[in-house]
Amino acid sequence: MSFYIPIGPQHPVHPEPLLMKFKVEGEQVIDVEINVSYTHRGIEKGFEYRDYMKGIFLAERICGICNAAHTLCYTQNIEQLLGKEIPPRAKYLRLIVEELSRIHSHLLWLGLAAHQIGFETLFMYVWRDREKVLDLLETITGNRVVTAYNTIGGVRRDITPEIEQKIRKSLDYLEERTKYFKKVVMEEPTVLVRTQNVGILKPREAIELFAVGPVLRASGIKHDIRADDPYIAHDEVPFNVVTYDTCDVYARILVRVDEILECINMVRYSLDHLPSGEYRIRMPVIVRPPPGESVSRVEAPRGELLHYVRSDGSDKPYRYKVRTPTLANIPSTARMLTSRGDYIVYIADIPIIFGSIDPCLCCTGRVMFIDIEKSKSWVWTYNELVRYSLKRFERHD
Amino acid sequence: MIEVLYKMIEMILFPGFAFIGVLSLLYEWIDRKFYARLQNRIGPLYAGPHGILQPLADFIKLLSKEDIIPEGADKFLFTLTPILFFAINLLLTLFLPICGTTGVISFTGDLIFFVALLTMISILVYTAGMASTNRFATIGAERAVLQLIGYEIPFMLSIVSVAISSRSLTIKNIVESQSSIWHILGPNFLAFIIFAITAQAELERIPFDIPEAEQEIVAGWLVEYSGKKLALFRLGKDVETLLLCGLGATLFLGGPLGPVVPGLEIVFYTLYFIVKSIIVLLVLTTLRALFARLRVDQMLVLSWKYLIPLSLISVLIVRVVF
Amino acid sequence: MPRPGYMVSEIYKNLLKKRATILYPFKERELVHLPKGFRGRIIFNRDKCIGCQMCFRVCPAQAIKIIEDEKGKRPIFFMYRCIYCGSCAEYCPVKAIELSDIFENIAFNKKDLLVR
Amino acid sequence: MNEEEIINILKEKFGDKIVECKIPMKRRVFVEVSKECYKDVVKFLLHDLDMKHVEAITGVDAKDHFEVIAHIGYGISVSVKVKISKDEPVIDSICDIARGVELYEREAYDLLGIVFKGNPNLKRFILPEDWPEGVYPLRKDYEAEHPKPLR
Repeated sequence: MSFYIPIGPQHPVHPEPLLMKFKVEGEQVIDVEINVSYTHRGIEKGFEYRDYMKGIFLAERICGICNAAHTLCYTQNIEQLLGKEIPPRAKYLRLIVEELSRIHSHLLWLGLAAHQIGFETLFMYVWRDREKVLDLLETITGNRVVTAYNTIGGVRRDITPEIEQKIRKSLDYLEERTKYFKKVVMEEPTVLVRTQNVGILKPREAIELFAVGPVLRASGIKHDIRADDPYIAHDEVPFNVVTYDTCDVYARILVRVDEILECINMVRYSLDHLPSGEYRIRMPVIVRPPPGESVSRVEAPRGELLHYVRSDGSDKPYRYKVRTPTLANIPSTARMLTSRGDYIVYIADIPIIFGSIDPCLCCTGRVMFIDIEKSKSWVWTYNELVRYSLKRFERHD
Repeated sequence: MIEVLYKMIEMILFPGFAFIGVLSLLYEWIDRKFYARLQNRIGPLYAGPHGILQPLADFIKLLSKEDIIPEGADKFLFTLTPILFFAINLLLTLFLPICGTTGVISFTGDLIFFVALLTMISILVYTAGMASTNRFATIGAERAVLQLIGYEIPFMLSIVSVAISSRSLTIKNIVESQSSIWHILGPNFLAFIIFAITAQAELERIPFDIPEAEQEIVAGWLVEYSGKKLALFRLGKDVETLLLCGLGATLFLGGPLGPVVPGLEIVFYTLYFIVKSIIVLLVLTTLRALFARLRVDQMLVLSWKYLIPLSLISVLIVRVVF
Repeated sequence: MPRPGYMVSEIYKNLLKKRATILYPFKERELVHLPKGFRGRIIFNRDKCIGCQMCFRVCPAQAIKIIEDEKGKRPIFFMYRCIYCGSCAEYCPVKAIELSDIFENIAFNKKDLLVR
Repeated sequence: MNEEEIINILKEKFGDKIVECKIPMKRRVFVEVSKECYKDVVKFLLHDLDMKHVEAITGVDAKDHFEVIAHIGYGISVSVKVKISKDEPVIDSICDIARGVELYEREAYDLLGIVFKGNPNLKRFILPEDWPEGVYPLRKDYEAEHPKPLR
């Protein structure tokens, strides 16, 4: 007999607003249906109300973890429209902050994956060592996660020599810890047995379902935007694309851990070869790019991120499209979660398989400013919401 | 008459329920504090000095919470299971020799009765899950039974190998036979390792907390319980932890035996019992901090392919040596 | 060869190490990592301000309102709406706005979150 | 396989159906195609030129007509643009040749109302369930209340 389990919007391990309905027979998962429409914030419509300079801070809030990638993609998009070229030092500074936020995002994911397979100790250690990267980001950009570092025409702050010393010291500590975590993941049998040949995605399926980022590279396909379509300073800073070919959750863990080590070397290289000169070109406050359109692509920690902008000469973008990596990985997740033939998916594997694509649902959903009162199922407009909150707030003080 | 009264006091007060209740809360505090220290955290801190009253605070909080019975649930079984779960655990603690070589109750062959009731507790977990007609609870209950099949045989065999080496099935004789050397130092070391692993499975802790895997099926068979019933289940689980640590100490570390000042035997025996069972508790907590959670089928493979042959070997060794 | 219990030496080493958690709200407030350029609560220097309303135009969250007082136009900042991006401090021509390192911007009363 | 070669191959394969193409910067190609041969161009790019990867499908409401842009390609990104009339916004879907594109088309349908003929389940994807039918937020005529700051 089979019945449905909802791994719903409220779930202890996935604070992500999505509903996965699983058709289950005993312990085996037969079918899955993914529904993503819980927090749609209307960001694409939001862009059309903001001029270009204010759009940076909206782009930054698309995703809480990988916001350095979003601001980088946004500012690069506008610079392509304007046809302006940013100074080489700004390119290297952008690369440093992008790679540091990739380290932070991968370490966060590694801890979460350990938590999903029940390995609490590794979760605690990984998240303790992640504090080092967050302190670095806070020293450079002024805020732990929401970096607000890139702006149109360059970056907003410079790296002074003593910040550079701090970076190097923390990176040595991080490298040694990441190597230790990698050994733990490869040696600990309970981790191996929970992640090997779980959530299989064959290379042919990965290409066909347009998987992106570490999910694609864990299935043996050598594709990375930083190598194929190098932006900012990626053509000068050497790095090798990490691929594993066992196509399962174990490979995804190893891809992400190796990428952390790659990022550390990239940051060290760019610190050694940091060109001098100013880090920002003078831009007017209200930017009016000529009419036209442009596509900019960045390798976000979760995969390949695409921004498309069309401007009509005014100070607000005419249309701004954001395609986030998690949206691209959802079809392949559905494929990984259904058992076919001898490949069986158990209920116990659901959190780690879905977690292995490093889902960031807040990137994927974008809805209007309308608050749906689920219980009474009537629609409030934004003003009613404002009036309601004002009323309640007055009663409070 | 005085005899009955004396037995009543023993059962209620000293080595009985009140003492066990306090001790089990203390054990939960030690377990959480040590587990946190292993992970470089602090653990409970604000309730009482160093958070020692935290388990008591949780218990009282649960008592004050609302007690919901889902309408589809089988009411009688739903309310009976927590009470039975807690009662059996308390009853079993009376067998442990705390302030002397014999517990409050002891008769020849009480080890078999002890182990039979232990299996009874796992059956109760199944009825608890089935009584609450929640999807997650049914899956949790199924997993509990699957896990029971996995760890029950090695658990029994490790106890049997101790019984063989002390040539008796009563706890009193087992304790006395260890006055010269503890079982753990002799050929029973392998049996102790198997006992520790299967005790971890019986208590449903990290490598084997599959029936209530918080990440997969929310809270497994405990999902529908709240208020007083959940409080009883939690306290029952604490008492069960104390029970198994005490059993481990009695079978392998010689229970309350040790050099004693003639006048104050009871005090020394109790101290030895507490110290030895805390050692077993720390071993279980280290196990909890070392591993990731297994899947049910992997757990069965582990026990049928590795634990059972190992326990058979240990019984063989003990049979040859003694 | 996978070795069960690989992390034994690590977890016991941690037993002796100093704990990683900071008892932030009550005891160890000074251990919180606050670097020099931290973007926290806004500090506004009234006499430097020339009333050019540049901060009003640049603020992405519209958290600044221009009011009249005896010396002329001047901004007031609503900290409960501010997103701490630092644009106002950056674009202010006379550097009258500066972001301090106070990050506890919570209050029972909306009035306390108004930076004059 | 740089940008000029792609344009030359496309030009001589599809001839006058290619309305206009330009190279705004390195590794970017913008091609505008007529409505009939949209599917053939995408099929040609995906299989014959071995680009294998459709990154995204963007819907744009350009005042008097709709536009659908398919961004294709791993290294070099080719954007194939098609104009559709506003009163009859139907275009044949490329789901059968590129299975992973189903969610992008559902999103464009959900927010702009462009119907993709041939998409297996073209239903609501992103907007909440009780969102009124026929109201498409990303269209230019849809006026959302601009958020007024709390005072």
